[in-house]
Amino acid sequence: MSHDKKQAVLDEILRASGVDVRKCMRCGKCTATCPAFDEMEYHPHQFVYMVEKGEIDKLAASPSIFKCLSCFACMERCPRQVEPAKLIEAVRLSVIRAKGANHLTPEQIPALLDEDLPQQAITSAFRKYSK
Amino acid sequence: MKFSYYPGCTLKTKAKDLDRYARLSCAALGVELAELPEWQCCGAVYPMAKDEIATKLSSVRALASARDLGTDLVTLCSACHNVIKQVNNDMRTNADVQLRANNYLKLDTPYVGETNVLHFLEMLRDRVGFDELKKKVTNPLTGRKIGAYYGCLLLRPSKVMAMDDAENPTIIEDFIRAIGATPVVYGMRNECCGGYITLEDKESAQKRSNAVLESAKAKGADTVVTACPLCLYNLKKNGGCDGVGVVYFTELLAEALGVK
Amino acid sequence: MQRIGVFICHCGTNIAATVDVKAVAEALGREPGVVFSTDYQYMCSESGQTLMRDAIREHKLTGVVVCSCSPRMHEATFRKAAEKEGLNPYMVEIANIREQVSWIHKDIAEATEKAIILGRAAIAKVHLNKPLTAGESPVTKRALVIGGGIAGIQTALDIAEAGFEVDIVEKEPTIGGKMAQIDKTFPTLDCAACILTPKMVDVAQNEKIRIFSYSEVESVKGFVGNFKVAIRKKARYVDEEKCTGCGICTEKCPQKKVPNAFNMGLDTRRAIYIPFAQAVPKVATIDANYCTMMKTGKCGICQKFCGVGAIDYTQKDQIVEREYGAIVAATGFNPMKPTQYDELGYATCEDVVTSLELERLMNAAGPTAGTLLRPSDKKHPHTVVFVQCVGSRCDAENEKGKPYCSKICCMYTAKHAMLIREKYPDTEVYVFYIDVRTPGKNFDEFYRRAVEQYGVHYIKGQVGKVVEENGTLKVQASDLLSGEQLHIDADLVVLATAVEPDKSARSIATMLTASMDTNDFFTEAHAKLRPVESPTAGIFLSGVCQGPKDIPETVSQASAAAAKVIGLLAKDKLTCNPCVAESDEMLCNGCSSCEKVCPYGAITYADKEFRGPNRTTLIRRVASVNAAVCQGCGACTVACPSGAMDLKGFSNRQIMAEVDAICKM
Amino acid sequence: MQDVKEFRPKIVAFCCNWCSYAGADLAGSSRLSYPADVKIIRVPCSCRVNPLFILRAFQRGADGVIMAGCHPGDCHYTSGNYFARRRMTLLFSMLDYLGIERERTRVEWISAAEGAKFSKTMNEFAATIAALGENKRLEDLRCKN
Amino acid sequence: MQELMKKRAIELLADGTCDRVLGWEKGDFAYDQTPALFHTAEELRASFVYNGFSAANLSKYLVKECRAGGKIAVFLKPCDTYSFNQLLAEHRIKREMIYVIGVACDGKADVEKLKDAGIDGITDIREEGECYVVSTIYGDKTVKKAEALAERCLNCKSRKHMAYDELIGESGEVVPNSGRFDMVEQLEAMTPDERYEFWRGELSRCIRCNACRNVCPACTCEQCIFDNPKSGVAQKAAVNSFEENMFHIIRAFHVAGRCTDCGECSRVCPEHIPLHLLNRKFIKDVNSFYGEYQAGEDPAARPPLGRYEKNDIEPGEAGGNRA
Repeated sequence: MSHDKKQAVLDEILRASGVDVRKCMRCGKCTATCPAFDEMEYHPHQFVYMVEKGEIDKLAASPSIFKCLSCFACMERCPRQVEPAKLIEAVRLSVIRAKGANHLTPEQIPALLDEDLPQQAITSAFRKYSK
Repeated sequence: MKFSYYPGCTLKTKAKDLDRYARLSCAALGVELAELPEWQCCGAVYPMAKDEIATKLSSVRALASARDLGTDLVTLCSACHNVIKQVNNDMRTNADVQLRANNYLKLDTPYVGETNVLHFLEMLRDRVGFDELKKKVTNPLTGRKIGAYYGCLLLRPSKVMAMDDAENPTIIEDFIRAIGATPVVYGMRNECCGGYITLEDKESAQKRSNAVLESAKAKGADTVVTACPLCLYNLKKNGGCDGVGVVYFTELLAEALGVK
Repeated sequence: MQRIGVFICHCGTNIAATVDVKAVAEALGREPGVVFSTDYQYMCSESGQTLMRDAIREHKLTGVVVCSCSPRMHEATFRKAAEKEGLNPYMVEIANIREQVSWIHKDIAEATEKAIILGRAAIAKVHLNKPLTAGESPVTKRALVIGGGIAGIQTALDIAEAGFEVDIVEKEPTIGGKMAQIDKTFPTLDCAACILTPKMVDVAQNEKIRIFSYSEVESVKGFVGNFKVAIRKKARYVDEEKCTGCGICTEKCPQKKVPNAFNMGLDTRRAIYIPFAQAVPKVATIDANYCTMMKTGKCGICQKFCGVGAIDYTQKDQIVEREYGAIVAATGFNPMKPTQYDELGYATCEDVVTSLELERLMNAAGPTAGTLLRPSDKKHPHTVVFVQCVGSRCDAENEKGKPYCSKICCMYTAKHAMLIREKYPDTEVYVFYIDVRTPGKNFDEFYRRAVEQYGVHYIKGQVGKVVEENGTLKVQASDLLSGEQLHIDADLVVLATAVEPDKSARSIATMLTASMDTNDFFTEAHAKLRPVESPTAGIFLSGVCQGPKDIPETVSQASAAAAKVIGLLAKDKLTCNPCVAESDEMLCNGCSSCEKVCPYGAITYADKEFRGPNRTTLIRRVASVNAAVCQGCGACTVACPSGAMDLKGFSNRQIMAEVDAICKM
Repeated sequence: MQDVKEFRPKIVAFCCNWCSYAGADLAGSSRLSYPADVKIIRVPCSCRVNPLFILRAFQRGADGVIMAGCHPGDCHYTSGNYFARRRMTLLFSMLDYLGIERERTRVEWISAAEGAKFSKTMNEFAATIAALGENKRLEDLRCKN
Repeated sequence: MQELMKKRAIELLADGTCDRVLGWEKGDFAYDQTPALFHTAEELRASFVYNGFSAANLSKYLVKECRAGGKIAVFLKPCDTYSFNQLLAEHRIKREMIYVIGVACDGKADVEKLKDAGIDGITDIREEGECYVVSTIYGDKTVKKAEALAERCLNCKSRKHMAYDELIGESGEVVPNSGRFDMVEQLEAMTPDERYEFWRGELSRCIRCNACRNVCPACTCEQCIFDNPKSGVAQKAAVNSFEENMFHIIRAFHVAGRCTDCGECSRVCPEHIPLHLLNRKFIKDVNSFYGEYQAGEDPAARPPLGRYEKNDIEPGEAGGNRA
């Protein structure tokens, strides 16, 4: 990605998330409280730090962006009101908006279903995985 | 006592029990739940990005329609509640969202967050009153040891949801006491069950759900109650913990009121 | 007509680089009444002052305008210099052409023009200045110290040492404060009681010091040198004079289930109690909330057993009025209750404790007699997790926590970790930190010893969740350096919670008219140069009430506050601010509008006889201002519709003259 | 072409000695500039500011008047700024009622530590007044030169 | 009514309750009554008058009378008792020297309105039900009270006496929604330009006769700042628009929180400037910013400018751009 384009993506992420990454004091509470830690390659505090450093490419390429459970625990417990979940969401959106590609397609769904699975799960997943 | 009621998609399909027992209980409690006409799916997760407008519109429609009816809006599914309450907060406090949503919807009267959104539990606590509920219990669940499972969506973000202390909540415990059972407080009651990740990563969902149920079991719970269909699914399907049942809180309510 | 001298200071190049000082001197020299005008490199220097004094003498100046830096900087300097030459100091006015002109403007023409206008305004004011003389007020040679912790104790001892009387008002039944609850002190690890209790005894035995324990300040009136304070001695239902502190009552009292606040509620005490063995005064107190006799009128066992007849169930609160020359706030702190951080389990898990609770659990006089046993099952913990910064360093928008660093936690946690490892080498100790902050003599060395000698595991990261399961605290935390999420099975979790000012501080500050910051710490008069004084004259600050501090810092500040108090009490008289309000009796309507807005109660009314028309006399109610009490805010001058009330040094005419001069261009 | 003289507003700033005047000093020592049109008059407290002074300033040709004092709760004299706040609230409301531009008068609470706020406030206010133009509604032609 | 009052005044003089009575007497014209002191029964019989033209608020005259000593009886209408209380609160009069006779009032006629209705050559006025019967040299004319009452009486705030030693006629009640702020609200709803034009139109007529000040029961300063050469703001006559504004703004400000809204200022203004609209603006603002406050209701109440709340509204929030 060119420098300008990268900057534009970064700006867009910061704007869409409304997160001020400079507020982070690197305490690691977000990562300490994250239930999806084991599934993530980059963890909430790394999202904050890497966005601050401008390392969007790595984040965008990582499956981590589809692992956040949106449980809001990191947002609730962050002592600096950084709200990492919003940042993860914004990175994810920047990826799926740019690619137009979906992490999950309707064709894949039937294989994943079982009879008890509530709609809610599918709707949520679609919201999270696709545009 | 009359409220507008937003059931949500899941309550019409896989989580009919959550809805049915709520309606039966309300009848017993003298609460009228008037289902909103023509409600649409809330989307199940709150769109956090500041520039997401379209995904919030179905919630705004529901909110505006409750406003036009002049009633507070009661929700039951945790996910719907979370989405609608957060969107309502945006409509109240975020001028940009307010403007753009109204531009899309072209309502007769622009919606600016007038509606009061109540979770069914809040309605029980703040409008009916747990003391009043207790008086109407005909079949107290004496001796039952019940763990409240809040999950994530009922309480967080606490500034917006403003239902209870996000880290040390009491609303469901007070509810359990009101229906005559003994609440069991356990550490994982406000941790995530795994949510929609179950769709592609069962293992992860199982890990989360097991942790919740084991925590409840360790504290001696025989049953765990939830307000969320997805939580129920995960805990039941993925958690599978011997001796701990998972039910909707409305089911116990209906049971205690003798209308199950 | 005044004869005014104008002096333009270059302030090196600070002013002269941007303001054409010669042009200013020339322009102002042409103003009516100005008989001398010059510029000089440094007016505040010895030679600059000499220049001014020479001019006053040679040109028979009646007024002086110095165009220089802010009057907050050198107004006093120039006034003193003028006074030495026999000119009333209040005939000197400053035009601030540095902070308000040269430092903020770049364009020389513009800056010069503004400097001239500000000079003209000052000249216009001086034309209306009148010589003012400061009044004097006496000084009551006694100090009040509010709070009897180590800060209050040290301040009181130092003041008494200098020969002045001191009263200590302490709301608890004993002095000693938080330090009395602490087990050992860093970085020397000597026992807190061993160094504190001798000081407490010194206080008790010092003839100059009077302790009002179990007492609170009720009201404060007056001003520097002349405070009148009402002290509420709360009823302790025990006659302090008679009680010998034998403690028999505390053994016989049948009400045994009172949470023991001294031990942070970790054990129980009786309804009649002496907080701890070395309490000063060593006098029993009845806790009326729990006493069976007080609640039901039936019991009376303590009275029966008291050999000296000290028990008095009918005792009432008593108000004592005392006069003071100076007041020291030493209201201290409390560690925050971490209930709102229940992801860490404090409210729901017995074995999650605060650091101060741990102090009691480690203390020989504590609930476990010094053996570290965890509260739930009284078993020895084998894995202990410390969590730093609970409630400290939060974003200002975060309603739960405090935005500041509590300063002492890093060090006491190192101490705790070290002590546990020393006493129980089989115990693993983890400390989760954001930063380890150890500035202070021998402090970092101390922390390193904890790591290197004692093998304490310091982990950069935070704890995200504590869940109790079958007697084990499951700690989920981040290790930022390894990028892992840790899961530790702990037996005890210790939270280093934020230091917060005592709840009583806000109301005391209001009574003292002392200002506070948004965190309810007292504000100092100057952050760097007057750190132990409140901006309100005669009010001094000691200890954590001004900001988080450890013991050595508290003691230094306590002594510094004492030195300031001694300096004040050593004076026989205080010079008052001469810029006070004054009522023109001929114009006064006696309507009381001014009285209602005076924060100092400086205005009184009297019926006075005046000459009426046709040789009659008439009696009118008129206001008069007590110049010693008036602080010169001017609220009354605006409340007065008739213009009878005016402020010396800032009179209506003077301010309007400045307005006129500024607007005239 | 006619030579149009650039409008330079006259602005009087009443500053309390303890907070806002000190804030102005801090703005100065931090080199935070604001227009030279702003001239400060030091008063002991915002409660010393008489509505007469404000009208006087307008009469003598001021185009804007701002009063700055300690933040509510921080008054050196404990209550002065509270009284000042009520007085100015009523006065400003009256000026507005008489159809005099509301923006010509302003009250701001600026502490001794808020040099940046002082400079920002004065810049803003000067810009507002410059945009409003000359004070015509409360002018005294005799005082114009 | 008039005869009852006269009789009672004579009794009070006779039994020593007072040595003089403050009331109204006929002026040059029937409608132009003036406040007067009556020392004897004869004086009372000769010229005491009380009717629809007895509009003057007598409370202010007590300031001077209290200095002269003795004991004064005074007739006060309900609205005058508010001024009376306010003067007491400000220690301008001495309660023990004054015997207050509260008199009922159904409003006073505005002679301008009568004249506008074509009634000239007025010699007397009397009330008959909802009408005034005005005697003129051309015979009696009847006019509905609603069409003849002064504005302040149409919007009467209270028919209740706040203080009295005895009553003649009945004391009524405080009028809950008097409508006295309607005009203020109308002005507030205008654009600033419209308001400016309105007030220029009004205040430019001011001839600085000082009648408003001299009649005002709140303006009892020993010396008014506008008369005091040492005050730095003295002005004899309003030379230009600024001074017109200045005088009226400062006068309104000086009586803010003290003005009882008796309406005397507007009544006596020879140019018919609605000065009461300035005072009412402050009263309305005080009510809405700091809670309901009626000067003169309770002499012990703390005036709005003599107290504060920590969360008072900021000056920037008041007024504002209602364009």
